[in-house]
Amino acid sequence: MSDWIAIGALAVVGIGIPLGMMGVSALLRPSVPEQGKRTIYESGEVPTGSAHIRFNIQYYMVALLFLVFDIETVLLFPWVVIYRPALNAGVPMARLLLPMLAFVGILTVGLVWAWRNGAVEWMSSPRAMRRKTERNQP
Amino acid sequence: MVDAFAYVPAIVALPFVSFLVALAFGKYLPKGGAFGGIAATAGSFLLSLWVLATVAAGGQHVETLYTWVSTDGIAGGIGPQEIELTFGVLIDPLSALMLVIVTLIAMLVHVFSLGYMNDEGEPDLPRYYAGLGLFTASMLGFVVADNLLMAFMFFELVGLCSYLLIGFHFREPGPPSAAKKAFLVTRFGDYFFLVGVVAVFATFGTASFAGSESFPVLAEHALAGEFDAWTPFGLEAGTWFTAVGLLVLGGAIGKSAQFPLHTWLPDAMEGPTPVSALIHAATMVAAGVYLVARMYGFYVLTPTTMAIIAFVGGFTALFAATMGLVKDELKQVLAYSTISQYGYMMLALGAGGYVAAVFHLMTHAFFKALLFLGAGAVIIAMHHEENMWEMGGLKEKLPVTYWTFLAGSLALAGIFPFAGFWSKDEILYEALVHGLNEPLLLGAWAMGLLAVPVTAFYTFRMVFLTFHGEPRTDVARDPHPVRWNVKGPLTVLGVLAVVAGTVNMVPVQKVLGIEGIDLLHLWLDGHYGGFSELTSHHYAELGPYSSGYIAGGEVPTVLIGAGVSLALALGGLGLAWKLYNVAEPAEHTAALGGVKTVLYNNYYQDELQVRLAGVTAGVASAADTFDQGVIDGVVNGVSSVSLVSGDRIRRVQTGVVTHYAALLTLGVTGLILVLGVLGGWFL
Amino acid sequence: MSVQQPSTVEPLAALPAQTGAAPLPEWTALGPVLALVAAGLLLLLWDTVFPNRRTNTELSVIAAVGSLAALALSGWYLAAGTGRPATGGAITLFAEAITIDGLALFFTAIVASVTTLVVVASRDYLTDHETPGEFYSLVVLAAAGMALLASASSLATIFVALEMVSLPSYALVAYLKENRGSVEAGLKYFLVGAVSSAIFVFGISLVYAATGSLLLSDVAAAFGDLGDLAGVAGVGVVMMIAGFAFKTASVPVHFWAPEVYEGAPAPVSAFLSSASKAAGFAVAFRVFTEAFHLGGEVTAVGIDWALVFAVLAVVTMTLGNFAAAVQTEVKRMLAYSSIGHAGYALIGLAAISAGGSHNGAVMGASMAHLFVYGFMNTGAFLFIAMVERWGVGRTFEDYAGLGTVAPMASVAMTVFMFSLAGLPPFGGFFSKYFLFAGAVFNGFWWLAAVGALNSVLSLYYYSRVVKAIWIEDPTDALAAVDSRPTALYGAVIVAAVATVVVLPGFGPVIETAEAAATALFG
Amino acid sequence: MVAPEYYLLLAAAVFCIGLFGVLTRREALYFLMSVELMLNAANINFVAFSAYYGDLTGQVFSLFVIALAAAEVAIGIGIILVLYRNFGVTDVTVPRGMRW
Repeated sequence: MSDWIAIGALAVVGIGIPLGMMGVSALLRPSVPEQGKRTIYESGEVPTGSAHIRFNIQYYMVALLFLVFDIETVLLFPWVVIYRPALNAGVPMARLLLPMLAFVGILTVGLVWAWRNGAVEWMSSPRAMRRKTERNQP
Repeated sequence: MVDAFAYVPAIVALPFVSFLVALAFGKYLPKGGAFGGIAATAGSFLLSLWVLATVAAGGQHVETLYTWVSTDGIAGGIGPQEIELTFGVLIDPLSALMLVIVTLIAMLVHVFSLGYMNDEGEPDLPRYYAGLGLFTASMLGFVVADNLLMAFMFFELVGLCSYLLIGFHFREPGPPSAAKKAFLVTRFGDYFFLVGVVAVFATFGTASFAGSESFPVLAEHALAGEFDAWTPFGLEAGTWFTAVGLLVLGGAIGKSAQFPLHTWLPDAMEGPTPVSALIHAATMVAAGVYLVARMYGFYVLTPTTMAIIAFVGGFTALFAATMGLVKDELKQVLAYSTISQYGYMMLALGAGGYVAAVFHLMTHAFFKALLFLGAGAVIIAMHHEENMWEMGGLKEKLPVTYWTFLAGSLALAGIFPFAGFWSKDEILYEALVHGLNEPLLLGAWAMGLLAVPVTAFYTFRMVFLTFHGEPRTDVARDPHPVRWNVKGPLTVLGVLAVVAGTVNMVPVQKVLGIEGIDLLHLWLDGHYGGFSELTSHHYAELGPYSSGYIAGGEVPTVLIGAGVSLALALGGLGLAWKLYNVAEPAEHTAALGGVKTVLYNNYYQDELQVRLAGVTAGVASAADTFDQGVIDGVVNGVSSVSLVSGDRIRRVQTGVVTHYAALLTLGVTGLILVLGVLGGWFL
Repeated sequence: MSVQQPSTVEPLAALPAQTGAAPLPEWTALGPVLALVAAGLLLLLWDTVFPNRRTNTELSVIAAVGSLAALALSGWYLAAGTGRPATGGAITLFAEAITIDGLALFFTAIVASVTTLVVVASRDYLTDHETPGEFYSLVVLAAAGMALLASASSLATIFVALEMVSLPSYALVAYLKENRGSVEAGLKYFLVGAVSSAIFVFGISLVYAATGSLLLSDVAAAFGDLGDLAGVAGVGVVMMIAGFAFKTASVPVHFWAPEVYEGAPAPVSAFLSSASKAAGFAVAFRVFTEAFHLGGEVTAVGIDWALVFAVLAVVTMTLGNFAAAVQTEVKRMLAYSSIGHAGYALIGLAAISAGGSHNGAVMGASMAHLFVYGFMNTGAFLFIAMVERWGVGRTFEDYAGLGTVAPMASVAMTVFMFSLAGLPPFGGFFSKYFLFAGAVFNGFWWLAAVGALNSVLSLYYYSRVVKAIWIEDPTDALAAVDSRPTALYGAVIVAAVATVVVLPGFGPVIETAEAAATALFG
Repeated sequence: MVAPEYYLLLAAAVFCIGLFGVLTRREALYFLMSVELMLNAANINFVAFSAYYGDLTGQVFSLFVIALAAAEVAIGIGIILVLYRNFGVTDVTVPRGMRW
């Protein structure tokens, strides 16, 4: 159980310190509520509009493509771990590389398809286009 | 020499081809494909006659045509041993006789339909003739089936066809619901049948009707301890066979419209009248009785089943007959009489009178087809009016119809020497001699006997109201004439209704001692040809009954039995004569209750009549109430309970996905908790 | 992640070419899966090369060729006896993560045939659609996942394959992006699917915690003696049942099914309710027989799982049939009927008794039922696809008189309905008959009885469709029936023919299925 | 060495928190996050018992689960996107056009 005492102590300290600091400062500080303190900090600018805005869908597409590579890395990881020991054990190089290459190849097909179908073309959103044309008109 | 048995599949195939032709090209053919149907059924009829002759010359035939599933060589295959599911044909005296009956009636119905459907300008004739063709083909397939599974499949097809034909006039409100009811009620029975088929396979590993490896023979051996049949829960073989027999009987009761599954049949009158004739005389309703006769070797092994068959049959015979008393419509009366007559056949089968049942099946096929076609002719003449109170006096206008209808009615009522007398008398005789040692059977006999005068009464009430007296409406005064295609079939059947009884004049033989005039007995006993395990004396040996006689011997018993039933039938006829064979039958009856100042004797008679009428009407209407209220109530109740609970169940599906997540969680949690407690996981 | 073990493999007698000169290498046993994967990638490549093609005929042909190749391969292997005990037993690949045996090949054949029908029919359903390329590749890749699911014999491969099926399915259901029904269905499918796959993988983790292995054979060995961890393993098994129930649309995870089948594009509904369901059953059959001792003498973690499945089967079929009886829309009725049929198929897991002599027969009958169901249900949904394409309407009333304007397809639909109801002349009767008979022989009378009663009820709502099509009078809406989509028609007719041809051809089907199932219990 | 029961408890706790989120959140994204919690509860088990049994399969499988979870989220967000386009909300209880 001694392990648990250490973990418990760590937890107590970890929770205690921030609580303590907040408590102490609450006791010491003067309380002057003011509207300006409640506004969102926007580098000194007066904030306009809502924080909830719609992002262009392109961000989402890029994030999704990122995910492809993300998954690729995660799934290659076990392969990397086993690569060296297997090589030392005398497994032929081709046999080791082939599964990985097949895997990356499949991913590449998907990526190329997405690319070709316009997933990474940074098209302006209709809204941005409208704003642009509005601005250009006198 | 050309072998008739090689053409047995063609008997089934010909009507099927006419079905296909009518379906595909009926629109382009004259008369909507009627001639194709007539030609096909005539061809089948001729082939059947040839088969009959071949059997008479000492032939019999069983052949497997096609094996569609064989579990040969699979480990853990279905059943106690290897099973083959096959199609095949079995021709023995019974099926050969039935083939002739079915094809004859089907042919006549096709001809009659020319008059009933074509001449009346009905629409959708190709559909009608296609249905008739398929119906006939299914029934013929059922008749020649050499195993229970094949029989079941054609049995189902027969049910399907009846659905299509009863609902022929689907644009009116009545027929579709009648068709649905017929289909559902018979299917209810069929599900028992299906389970029974499975059970037969499970028990014997085969479902063939004939041969040393057939299931009736195996059952016989199993009861003798020579064959080890599989039974569930370690039941006794006899008990289990009773259960299996009752399951299969479920199908027969549904199709043959026996109590309590008879309710579909009166409604089925919504179909075109020739279809009613076909259904009642030769095909669908006959299928149930034929099924029991076909596997009779199995039923005779289990006394309980026999007793139940007999009792259900006797009860149905009486019950349906009383309901026939109060019907106003021509076809309704005939419908109840059909139920009643099939009750007689069941009674005969249950009483060990195998030959008597087949005999009555045959004579009934002739005279009931005759009556229905006669009713059809009347309906044509009356411009599709079916209420008997609107008729009257048709005797002079429709002589052919009248005389043939009268012959059929006499046969139905069991009046000497018409066909129905001989067969009904033999049934009652068998029930009596076997029933003297079996109280239950005696009860069934008593009900059958009581039904005799009732039958005669309602039959002749029908005849008198329709044909005698003065015409009660303008239509009845000037009926529509009927043509050769109506008269022809009526004449053929009329002759048969008169003479068909002569094939089996057992009472004459017994009383006068003339040997060899009980042709049907000899026929079904394999005297000419057939399988030894499918003969009537083999059944009699297996059967549970012994014969007893009254008044000191066989001959007096025969005479007394025949005399009593004839007297009762004549009594019923006479009562009908008294009440309805007058110019204005309705007024006459009404006057009886109101007149106070009449002579003592008359008063006494009338009082009795009114009271009798009141009592029987009460019984009849009570039976009718039971019929409509309880049986239909149960059927409707079950379906509405299903629908209501279905509605409750679907309300769970709220469309809100988080509810689904919650229910899913609840379900899995519930499973974990229940199984955890059961499996002791949390200890 | 499977680096192939340096093979110390037995002689490859089990592969088809044994009769020929040189046996095929062992990896070719995965041929059907590989054919589907290759077709999927080829579809993507085709779409890459011609991204703006307006016609989808080529795509449809590629997909159909791929799935037909998979069907042919699996059929060939089945005929040659690959993976049967008689020819050297099941072939295992990738350190036993994949097993090719009769079961795998049988279900691969089901999936491949359904996929073929669906991709052919989609040619007309998706005509004038903007981006059909992704539709076809998703269908074919999902089919590859299903085939893999049928062959997976490690919990890891099972989960991966399950997700390979699920993820494309979510996208396929929501494929009609402008259609609110399709989107709603996609959302519901996704949310319920995500939750149940999380439950499923948690179940796997608990089984792993109790046994220390993900391979089914090792799990089976460890289940013999679990000690204190029996409870953990038991909860894990129940959670895995939830995962299977999701794939097969059985109680208690059936809630998604009505909405999804109703809202999804009809070919997708056909695909999910036939192929996806079959694949779910394939893996459930394998996992419970190979890992959890279903039908064995040892009862894993103190529970007779067959009884659990029996209860689920009864509830599933009753619920599905009762709810189907009160529907007003044909597609939703079929959706509920699909739940009902999941209940029938569950009998294959339920009517199993320890050491029962007919275990193989029951499970084989269930497999055969799924086979027949693959054709009749796909056909029925494709008929609905055709009606949707005509724009006739969705309710029973809208179907009135269709028989007058589209007789061929209506005959086919009649065949499907009667076969689904289990009427004798059609394939559905035989499979149901064998299923109930097997249950009876294994001592599960009551299960067969409930099944039979449900079949009676089902006849009611199936015949409503037939009645509407043939008997009721046509309405004006039928004016919309203006075209004869060839491919869709063809697929419907082929499915109908298959449903009928199963009648004489039922022998080989049931024999193959029973042999495959018996091998599992062997 | 921490006893394995505690891992089971921790995993169960995380799983239940995720499940709670699934049952109470109506916002689609929260729903997704809750599902992620449930998946990761499984990962805790895999990793912990992988170490306990000295068997690498569990750890590798947890990587697979993570990857699949990522793929699931990708699909999920796509569906939520079309949900927003069609219904104008991301509340999962709003679409209920089909029921009963």
